[in-house]
Amino acid sequence: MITHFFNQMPALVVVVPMLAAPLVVLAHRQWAAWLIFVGACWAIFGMAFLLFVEAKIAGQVSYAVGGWAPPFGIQLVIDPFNALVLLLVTGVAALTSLYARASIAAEIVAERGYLVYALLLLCIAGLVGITITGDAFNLFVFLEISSLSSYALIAMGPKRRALLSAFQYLIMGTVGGTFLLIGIGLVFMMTGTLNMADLASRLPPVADTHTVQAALAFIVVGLSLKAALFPLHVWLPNAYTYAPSVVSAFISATATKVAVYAVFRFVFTVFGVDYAFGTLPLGEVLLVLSAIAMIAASLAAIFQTDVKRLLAWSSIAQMGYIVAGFALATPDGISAGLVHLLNHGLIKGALFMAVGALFWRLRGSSINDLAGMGRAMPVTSAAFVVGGLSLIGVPATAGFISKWVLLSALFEAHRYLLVAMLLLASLLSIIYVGRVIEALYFRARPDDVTEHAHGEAPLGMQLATWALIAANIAIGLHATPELGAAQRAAAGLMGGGT
Amino acid sequence: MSRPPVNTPRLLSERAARIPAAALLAVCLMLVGAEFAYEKHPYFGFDGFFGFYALVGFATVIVAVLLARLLRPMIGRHENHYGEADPGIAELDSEGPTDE
Amino acid sequence: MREHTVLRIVTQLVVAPILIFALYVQFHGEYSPGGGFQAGVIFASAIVLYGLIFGVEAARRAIPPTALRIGAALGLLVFGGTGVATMLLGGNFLEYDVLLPKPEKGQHYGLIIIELGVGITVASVMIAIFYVFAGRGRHRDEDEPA
Amino acid sequence: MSDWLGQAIASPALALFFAALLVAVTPRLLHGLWLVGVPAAALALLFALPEGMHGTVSMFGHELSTLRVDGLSRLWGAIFLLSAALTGLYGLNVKDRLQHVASLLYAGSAVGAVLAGDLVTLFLFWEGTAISSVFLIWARRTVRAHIVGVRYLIIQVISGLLLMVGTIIHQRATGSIAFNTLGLDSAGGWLIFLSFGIKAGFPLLHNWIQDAYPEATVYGTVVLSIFTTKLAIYALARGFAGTDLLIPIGAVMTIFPLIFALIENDLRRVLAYCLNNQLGFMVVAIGIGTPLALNGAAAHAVAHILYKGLLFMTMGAVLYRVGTVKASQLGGLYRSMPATTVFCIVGAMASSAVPLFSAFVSKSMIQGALGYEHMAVVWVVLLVAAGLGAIVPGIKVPFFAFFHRDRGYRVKEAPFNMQLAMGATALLCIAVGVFPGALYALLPYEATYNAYTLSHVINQLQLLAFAALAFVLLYAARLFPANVRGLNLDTDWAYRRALPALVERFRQSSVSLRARVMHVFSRNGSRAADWLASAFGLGGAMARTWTTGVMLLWVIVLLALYLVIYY
Repeated sequence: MITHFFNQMPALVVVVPMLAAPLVVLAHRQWAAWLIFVGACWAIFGMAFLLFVEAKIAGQVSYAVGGWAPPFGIQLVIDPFNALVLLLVTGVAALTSLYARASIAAEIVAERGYLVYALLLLCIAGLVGITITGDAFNLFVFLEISSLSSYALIAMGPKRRALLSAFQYLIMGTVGGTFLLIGIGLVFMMTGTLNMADLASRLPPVADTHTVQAALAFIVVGLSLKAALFPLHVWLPNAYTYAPSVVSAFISATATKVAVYAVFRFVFTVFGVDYAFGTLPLGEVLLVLSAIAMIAASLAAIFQTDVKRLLAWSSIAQMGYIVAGFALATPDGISAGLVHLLNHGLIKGALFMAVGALFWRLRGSSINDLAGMGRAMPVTSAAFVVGGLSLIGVPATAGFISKWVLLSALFEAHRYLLVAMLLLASLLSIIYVGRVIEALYFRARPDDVTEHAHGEAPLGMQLATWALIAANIAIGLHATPELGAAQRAAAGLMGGGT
Repeated sequence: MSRPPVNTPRLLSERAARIPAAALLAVCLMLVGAEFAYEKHPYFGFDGFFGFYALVGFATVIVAVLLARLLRPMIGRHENHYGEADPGIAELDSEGPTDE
Repeated sequence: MREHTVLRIVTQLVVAPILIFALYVQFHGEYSPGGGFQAGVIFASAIVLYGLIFGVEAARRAIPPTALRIGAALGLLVFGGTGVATMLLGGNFLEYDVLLPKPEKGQHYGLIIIELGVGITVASVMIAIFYVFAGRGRHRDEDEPA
Repeated sequence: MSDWLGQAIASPALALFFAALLVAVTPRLLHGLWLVGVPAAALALLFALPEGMHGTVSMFGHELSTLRVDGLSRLWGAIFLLSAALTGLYGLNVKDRLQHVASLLYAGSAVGAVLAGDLVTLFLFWEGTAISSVFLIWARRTVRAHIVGVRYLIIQVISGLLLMVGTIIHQRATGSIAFNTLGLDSAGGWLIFLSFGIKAGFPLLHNWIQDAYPEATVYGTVVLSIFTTKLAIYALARGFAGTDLLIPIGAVMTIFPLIFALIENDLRRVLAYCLNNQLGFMVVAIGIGTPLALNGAAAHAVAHILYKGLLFMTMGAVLYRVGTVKASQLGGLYRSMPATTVFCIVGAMASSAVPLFSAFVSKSMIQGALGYEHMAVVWVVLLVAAGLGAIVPGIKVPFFAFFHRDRGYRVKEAPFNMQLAMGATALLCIAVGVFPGALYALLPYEATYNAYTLSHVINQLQLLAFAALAFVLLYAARLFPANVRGLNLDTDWAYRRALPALVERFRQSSVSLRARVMHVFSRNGSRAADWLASAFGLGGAMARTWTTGVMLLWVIVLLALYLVIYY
């Protein structure tokens, strides 16, 4: 029975949140919905951890849905690469579940609370599905599940602008999804298969055709849109700004990361490094775009007056770091990209959670609203400071590890211009993080605010925020396991094949 | 902290300042006199000339101060030149006496 | 639409056959063109038609939004539950062979059950969307799935 | 028994970090214990540590040695810890917890950096000093302090980034991250040199010192004056001892800040310029690189930390009581703050290298080293700098603050803990001058030097007395630069004025260029052109919300780009 359970885990990781969603809808009451949510999230986190270990030992875990053998049926695959992403998604989901109760109670009309939980569960199921599926079309389906639920989640934001932002995201997301579908359709037309491993072996003979080249273009553009890669980032600031806090925190930590994962899953596993980066100049294009993203988005972040928006712009810049790492297509580069993918998920999740806690207290997230909150909410503000330092890349935080390995990889590839860009971007990050810290600690509280400006956020929110911060510091102090895992993943990807 | 509008002369009073000034002069004379009374250990030769150290000390200050006087009009600016003074502090500018 | 007698009479005549047709499509799905998704849409179209002619209020009385919420959830549960059942019986997710002693029978029933789940969910969501759009600005039911 | 002494956990730096944590969470009553007691205990710990490389930890693929104890690092660690205790005492009356936490973290990082056995550890703590120290500036809580703080932080972090990049290059070139003599024969070495140079206040890279230090809090400036620059001196001594380039650099540093100091009005800024000039002496000594010179650099660093700290303490006390340290506003304070006056004079005499005070024994070592190496030009330059140093800060600071013209301030004497700290520091300044043997015993190389020869003492007195005489004559003739309110341009003009102006010019020209391009488009009057114009039009470039149409346009552009490149 136990072995059977272990064998079924790849499917369960998707199925549990998927089934928990209707249960939440049936349960309807807020506290019951929350309990189911917490249970489901921690269950999949536990399973993800077991899968991670299993993938580390066995190299790869494969699962055939419906018992159909891989090329014909849908296959779920967990290898060292996506096991890490899976761990990130489920881990952030688990912490989000602790955070959600108070945050949702404060920001969403009580009767609709259960819907947020249901949609979050669907979104989680979709993201987990994208991460572990070994089937190209199936990936599209999961992408749509996660996207549709996130449109609805963003639309539930407390301000009226949330609706417009969600609508824009919906249009952009749909375009991205369609492009992905077109791309998948094209490769299916050329090879007659949808299984990624199978595709990888069948594509080389037809790789010289324009159809396959166009397919790669469509897939990369479609998924880049989801990953908010410059210049396809424009939906992101509004979406993150106006979404409910818990949604911002969860989506910022996971959704774009999973999309980046998907881009490079296609590029490395399906099309192959030699094809995408050797025959075609995809690497150059991505490097240029990511360099622009680092600088332009950091500059934009400096001029924001809303902290959530500021963080959103910084996310776009950080996506540049991640993509730059992957686009080097060297083992060091890929592992650096992957490390920053994980670390940035932890950093941004923590920062959005801290801002969410401040929002919970202040009902606002502009920098001016935050003035003097260092005294009123010391624990939350301290979390923001540590998270901010990690974002800058100060030693003893996860951000520093990312910066270090990225710089090392860039040096190894002799990309000195990108080194300069990255250093400049990290200087710019000091300015925008510094603005928030200055407001928190070195400005006086406005006099007219009196009653509701004191006291910390609820325990659940603090716990979740500090858990992510602790993860940041832990990685900063002892990065060897993470780096080892990333190097294994990179070696697996460069070796080719799933 | 209080600041009554007193306007005592510079350096206590000119008369009181004469005592330390005279003392300094006396010390200087004594040190010149000492030139005859000790064995020199010059590193280079030129530093063994009579009154070398005294001359350097004296000339340095004269030259440097004159140089600084030249420099000031070139680089001196209003206190809020960069516009960074805090409101309230910037307004202090007009009041308050300066020397001479 | 109260004055359009023809429309009202025709609708009364047509709604029931549409519903039956939906069920036909639903249960023949596994070996002829059709299936849960199409059946759900056809089923919903009957309710939409009813709502258009007799008013959304009448439709809401016939199928209350709470029922839709439960229906949508239940449909998904049926689908996923089948998968879980196959797991519990020792197979992989959605490996119907293990449902019944004979693999072919298992396949057969498994498909029917999950199609039923899909049908229920699709029909519920379609009707719910219709309610939301039709009821916009006029009526706000706290219970409607947005 | 003392197995733990070789472990990373036994680091004095960690002790200070722990003290910072304690200050953050315990009631104020206990702060004195952590602020003064812990640094003192850490000092004992430092001397308990056996010599050699300890504290090996593994971090992201590097084997780091966090505790290197030898003559050089022990001396620097000791003076850092001692001054941490003294500044802790000085700051006891400060109610702001944040400043205490920041200063302990800052001191801990500096000690950690000094004890670092490899470049990665050095970099980690190097960044730590940058981040923690900026809070001492921000803690003044004025708009100006915030701007200055950001500027300071950026320059500090640039230094850190250079060190990081240099370390990566160095490691790729040599395969080692050990922090020993680096030399200037590789790109990595140059970057690291530049990084150290920024923090050591090399000419043209120096201005952050004068910009930031006078803007910190009373307590903060004292703390700031101790660590960052002397850490850089240590790093230079460790990595670039005997690099000839340092001699001209240091020689320039000894003179030109003093000219600025002569006409500066803010007395804390005067001290900051003089700090820069004293760093020049140490840089020259490191450039010479002989054992005597390095001993001189180390001894001068110790003496300098003490007397400069003392001078900043007295000016801090003045600022605390009077509310300003502008020479044009001050005068006659000796009536109300007699003790502070005495301490200030002691600091001034120590800094002017009067015999029996601390700098006399250290500066003459450097001069002696130059003499033995027959570097006549630099020797004269340093002699001139020493003569000028007798005027600023030697006379200018105490004279204009405490004597000169009575401005009528009737304030209280400095708080008791400040007096205690100043008194202890003043005593140390004299003790080092009177009993140099104790300091010599700690120096990294064996010291047989004797500063108190008759000719030395007389020559030094001649230099100082005649410099003072020149001052008196100039003052009587009203030729000494008057104290007027205002600021003086320095290299910071480049990034405070020129750079922003350049960026603004660039922005304007690009805007006008864009307007011209748009004009060409819109003359066509076609719908598409209008659409383009509205999409790319003025009004906030990146940051404003884009319409869905523009977003889609970008999607199409990018797809087209990919396809064009691929075909």
